[in-house]
Amino acid sequence: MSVPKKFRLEDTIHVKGKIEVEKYVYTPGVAGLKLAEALIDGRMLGIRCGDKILVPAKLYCPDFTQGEIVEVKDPWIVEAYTVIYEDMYGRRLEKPQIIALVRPENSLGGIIHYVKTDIEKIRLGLRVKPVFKPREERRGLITDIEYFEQLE
Amino acid sequence: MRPNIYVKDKVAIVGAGLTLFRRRLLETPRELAWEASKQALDSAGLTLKDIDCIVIGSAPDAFDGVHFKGEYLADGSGGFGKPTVRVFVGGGTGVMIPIAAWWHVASGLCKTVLAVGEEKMSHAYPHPQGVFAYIWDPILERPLGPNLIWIFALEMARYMHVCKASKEDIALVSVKNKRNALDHPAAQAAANITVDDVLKSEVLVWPVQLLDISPVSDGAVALVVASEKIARRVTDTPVWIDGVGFTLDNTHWYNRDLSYPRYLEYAARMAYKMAGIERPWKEIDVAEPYDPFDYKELHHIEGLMLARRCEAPKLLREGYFDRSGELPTSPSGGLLGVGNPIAAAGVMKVAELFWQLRYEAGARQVKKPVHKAVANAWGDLMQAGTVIVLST
Amino acid sequence: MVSYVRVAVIGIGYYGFKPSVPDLSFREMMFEAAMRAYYDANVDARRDIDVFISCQEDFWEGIAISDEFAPEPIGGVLRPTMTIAGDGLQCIGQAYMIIKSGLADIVAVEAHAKPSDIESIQEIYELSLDPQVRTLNIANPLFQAGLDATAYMRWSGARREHLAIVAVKNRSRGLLNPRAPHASKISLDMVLSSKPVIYPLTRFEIADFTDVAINIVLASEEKAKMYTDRPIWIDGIWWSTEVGSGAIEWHDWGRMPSLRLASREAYRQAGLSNPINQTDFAEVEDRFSYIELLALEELGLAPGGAHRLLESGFYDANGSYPVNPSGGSLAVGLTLEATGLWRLLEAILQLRGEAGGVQLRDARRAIVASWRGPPTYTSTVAVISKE
Amino acid sequence: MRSIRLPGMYLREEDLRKLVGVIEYTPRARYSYSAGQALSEFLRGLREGRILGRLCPSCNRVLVPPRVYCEHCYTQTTEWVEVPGTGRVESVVVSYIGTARERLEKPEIIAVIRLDAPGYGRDSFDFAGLFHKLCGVTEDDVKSGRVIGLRVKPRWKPLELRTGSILDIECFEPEVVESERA
Repeated sequence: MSVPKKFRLEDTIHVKGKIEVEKYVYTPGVAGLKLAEALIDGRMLGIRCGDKILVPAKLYCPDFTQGEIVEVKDPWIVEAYTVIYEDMYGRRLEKPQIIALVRPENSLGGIIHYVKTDIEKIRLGLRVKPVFKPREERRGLITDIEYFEQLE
Repeated sequence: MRPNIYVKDKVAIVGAGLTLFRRRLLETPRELAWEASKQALDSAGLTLKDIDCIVIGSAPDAFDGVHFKGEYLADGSGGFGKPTVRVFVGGGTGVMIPIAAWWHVASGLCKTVLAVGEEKMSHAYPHPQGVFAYIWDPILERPLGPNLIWIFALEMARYMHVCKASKEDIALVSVKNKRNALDHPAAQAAANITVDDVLKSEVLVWPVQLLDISPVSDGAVALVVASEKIARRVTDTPVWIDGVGFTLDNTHWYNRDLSYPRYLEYAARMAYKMAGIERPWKEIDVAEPYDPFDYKELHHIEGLMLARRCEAPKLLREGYFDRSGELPTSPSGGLLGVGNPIAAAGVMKVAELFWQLRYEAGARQVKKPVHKAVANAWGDLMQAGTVIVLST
Repeated sequence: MVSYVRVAVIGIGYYGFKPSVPDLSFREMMFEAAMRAYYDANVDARRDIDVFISCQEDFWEGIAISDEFAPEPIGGVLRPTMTIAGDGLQCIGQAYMIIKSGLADIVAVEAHAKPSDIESIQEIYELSLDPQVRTLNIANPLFQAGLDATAYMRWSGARREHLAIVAVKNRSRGLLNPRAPHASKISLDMVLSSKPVIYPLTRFEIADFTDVAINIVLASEEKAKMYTDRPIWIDGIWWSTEVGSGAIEWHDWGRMPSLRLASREAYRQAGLSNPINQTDFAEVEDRFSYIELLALEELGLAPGGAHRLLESGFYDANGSYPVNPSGGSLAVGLTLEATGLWRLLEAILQLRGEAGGVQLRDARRAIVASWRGPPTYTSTVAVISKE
Repeated sequence: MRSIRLPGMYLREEDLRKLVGVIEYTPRARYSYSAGQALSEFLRGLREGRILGRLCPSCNRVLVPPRVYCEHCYTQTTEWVEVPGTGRVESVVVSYIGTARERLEKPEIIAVIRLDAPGYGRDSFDFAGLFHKLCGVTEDDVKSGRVIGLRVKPRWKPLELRTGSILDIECFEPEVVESERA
């Protein structure tokens, strides 16, 4: 700029703003509605795509054919895990969160969820099962599962 | 403008599919994208395996309520281990999607492209209009508490002033398009209404009234775009993309004369030049000008040079733009009649021309023989012009 | 039929590379970068450039249709200008296609980042997750990085120390790079003894944010030769999406198929059969320490295991195959959608011999690989050369 | 495509309320926008009751709102110029709804003002202009078409209430009040 740039911080103005609607209301979707009903029942669904079963249930398979919705069973295994100690703003958590991608043993995909165990005990391949909330608290979301716990 | 066109390989549209357009649909955005894509692939007799590249288009992330909306939509649009990209020019996105699909194929780097437009506006509460509060300049415009309709009303008022167009003239667009939409299976706002109904509807921002405006919608539309070699293999009636054009005008819309969409004229000139069209008003057989508001169709007819400046209202009165007229516009029913899931609506217009040029539009088929067609979309702060010319 | 038209970079410009640029608006930063790039390319923005592409995302900009602000500062008013909601390197890919299609001879690609203007970056990351996953209220939306890191470590045999070496290598290397605000002299002990943030990653292993605007001008071979005598050629570029960000459960944990697929096509276009021998260095994704090693595996640049080669100094700036001689994201930072673009910028500076303190001795051909970051699984890979 | 039933399951608001698995989410996306060199100076000018523009040395147009570049000539603007603030109404509308489409109790009149300053090119397609509220005219004036072309001037807030915002201008108002003219 041929006019010298102002450089003192007090010379530059910053204006507050946002992009926030009051709230978003997300519909569950066609497959999601079936999944929601199953969760309330204490069950989990996947889809059969060819000779494989993928979790969670979606309307379509990776090859774009419509998948057949099927129920999946315990046990689940830990496919990947992490422990969250701090958020993006550098605030330490009081209690670290153990997060894992768990999948039914005979399926692909899986779901992301909490695993309730000691931090020392979490490892890949750990066998776990879902612990559901009491039926009256279930709302058809994956949080109807409170956490996954280690199988004996 | 120096469009600099030297294109050897032809690119065709070979399939199209869409979902219903409704105020609210049960499907998630990704499911909508899948439903439209699946149909488009089926109509071309192809499967996802046959597709090389994916082009996604969607307007503000703040409608669906997902940041990185293109990434979010990727799997529903076929992005499983495939090159996937999202284009975004506000409301102009709808026509930008097939334009981007065109260069994917014309570059020789992809032979087939699945081009998907999706919008799910119903997620935003209390009203999707709330999202539009955030499209404005955060420093100079947002403090005034603007509503989206303000700018369009300002543009319409200026157009009416300069062209001496009356509210009645403009309402005729709404009447025509909502009537055309009665024959469209996806239509959300089809109706037999009169000019009087429009003039008696709720005044939102004078001169804009409720029936001057397209509704808020959920929906998705997909196209399959292919190289000439593939197109000739999969269909006997490919629809060729002859020309593409796009332009953005400046951000400062209140520094511009709003009576004429110069951004569209520039984009149209680019597309016509590429398509070898010198007299669009004679050579174009059917058009889908972008019509989120009724005056906008007239504005765009003029910007596309299908009528002289300020002449569109008169031609409209004479029935020139009816389905049985000399230059049918929005035979689909347009955004006013079919609905306006923003990016998807633009693709719907291109899909309509695809069906018209193949004589597959059924009850919507225009009376005259058709060979060349043009569609446009428009967006941002009255800035974006995207134009596509198709032919058989 | 692939078009024979070759595509070259003829001009580069940038402004920023600071954690915060409070004195300029993002538009003014875009202008500063564009002005420099057009001067470097010796082009007149209003006469010579055929198409303008901006790469941005609404929620990064804080504007619901941020495309509105693209044309003015880069000279694209009333010209073919458009926005790609993607990483800057992906936009280079679009420009590459546009030139090959014959639609344009000269294309300007712009990306900018002003994370210092964003007050709620964590919540914005959260907004990019599938709504179902958001209900879990996971405290750090970058949790995917931890999941991938543990899964990667298992199959590869890499240990925490290896991940830490990446952080030490890159953050220290950045001390020589004036564009690396997050460089620092750190030791392996410092990394290993610091508290984890997202296990197994410590704060030294997670890249920080940087403000920047970058503009890169590309041209067809014919035009490139008219405007410059030192073009940098794009020999190949491709991108790939493994799964959507709403279907991350279907991701292949611990692997990056998107980098693998993108690189194979980019190599094919560039005629590379043995990339590690046919290129001289690479600028690859390292927004988290583990991803540099995983990327090298997927790019086919790690015969015998990336972590073992790393340990032996193979990837050091003075090693056999320098990786991230710029200092990478761990030193330069994360610049939102401009991240892939500065990786390309650093590689171009190397090939031009203009990299200053971080200049390598014999740099003729390079690989640039960028991932868009969580929760996406989209990556772009480019091969560039000076001959 | 015509005869097939299209996919898509329509939900009315009341259907939605009955569904399980619906997710409600409150977004948080906050920013602190850097006004930068040009707009910071402009906002400071407003606090002092002055409307500032930037001069393009190439086309001699005055850019209001100011920017550091002229987007048509693509040159840097060189000087600050104070413009008088007076101008003509370019377009005007009456808004009965607010930002989220709620009905307003009192309608607002919104206008584009073409300021008295040189624009771009001979036909002045691009002009120095502002977008603001209009006072001192009625809804009927607007609807009759009498307001377009009207000479207007800014009505400033009292100095002590100005904050360096576009709202330091309360609105634009007719230069000559209707009653005075008569």
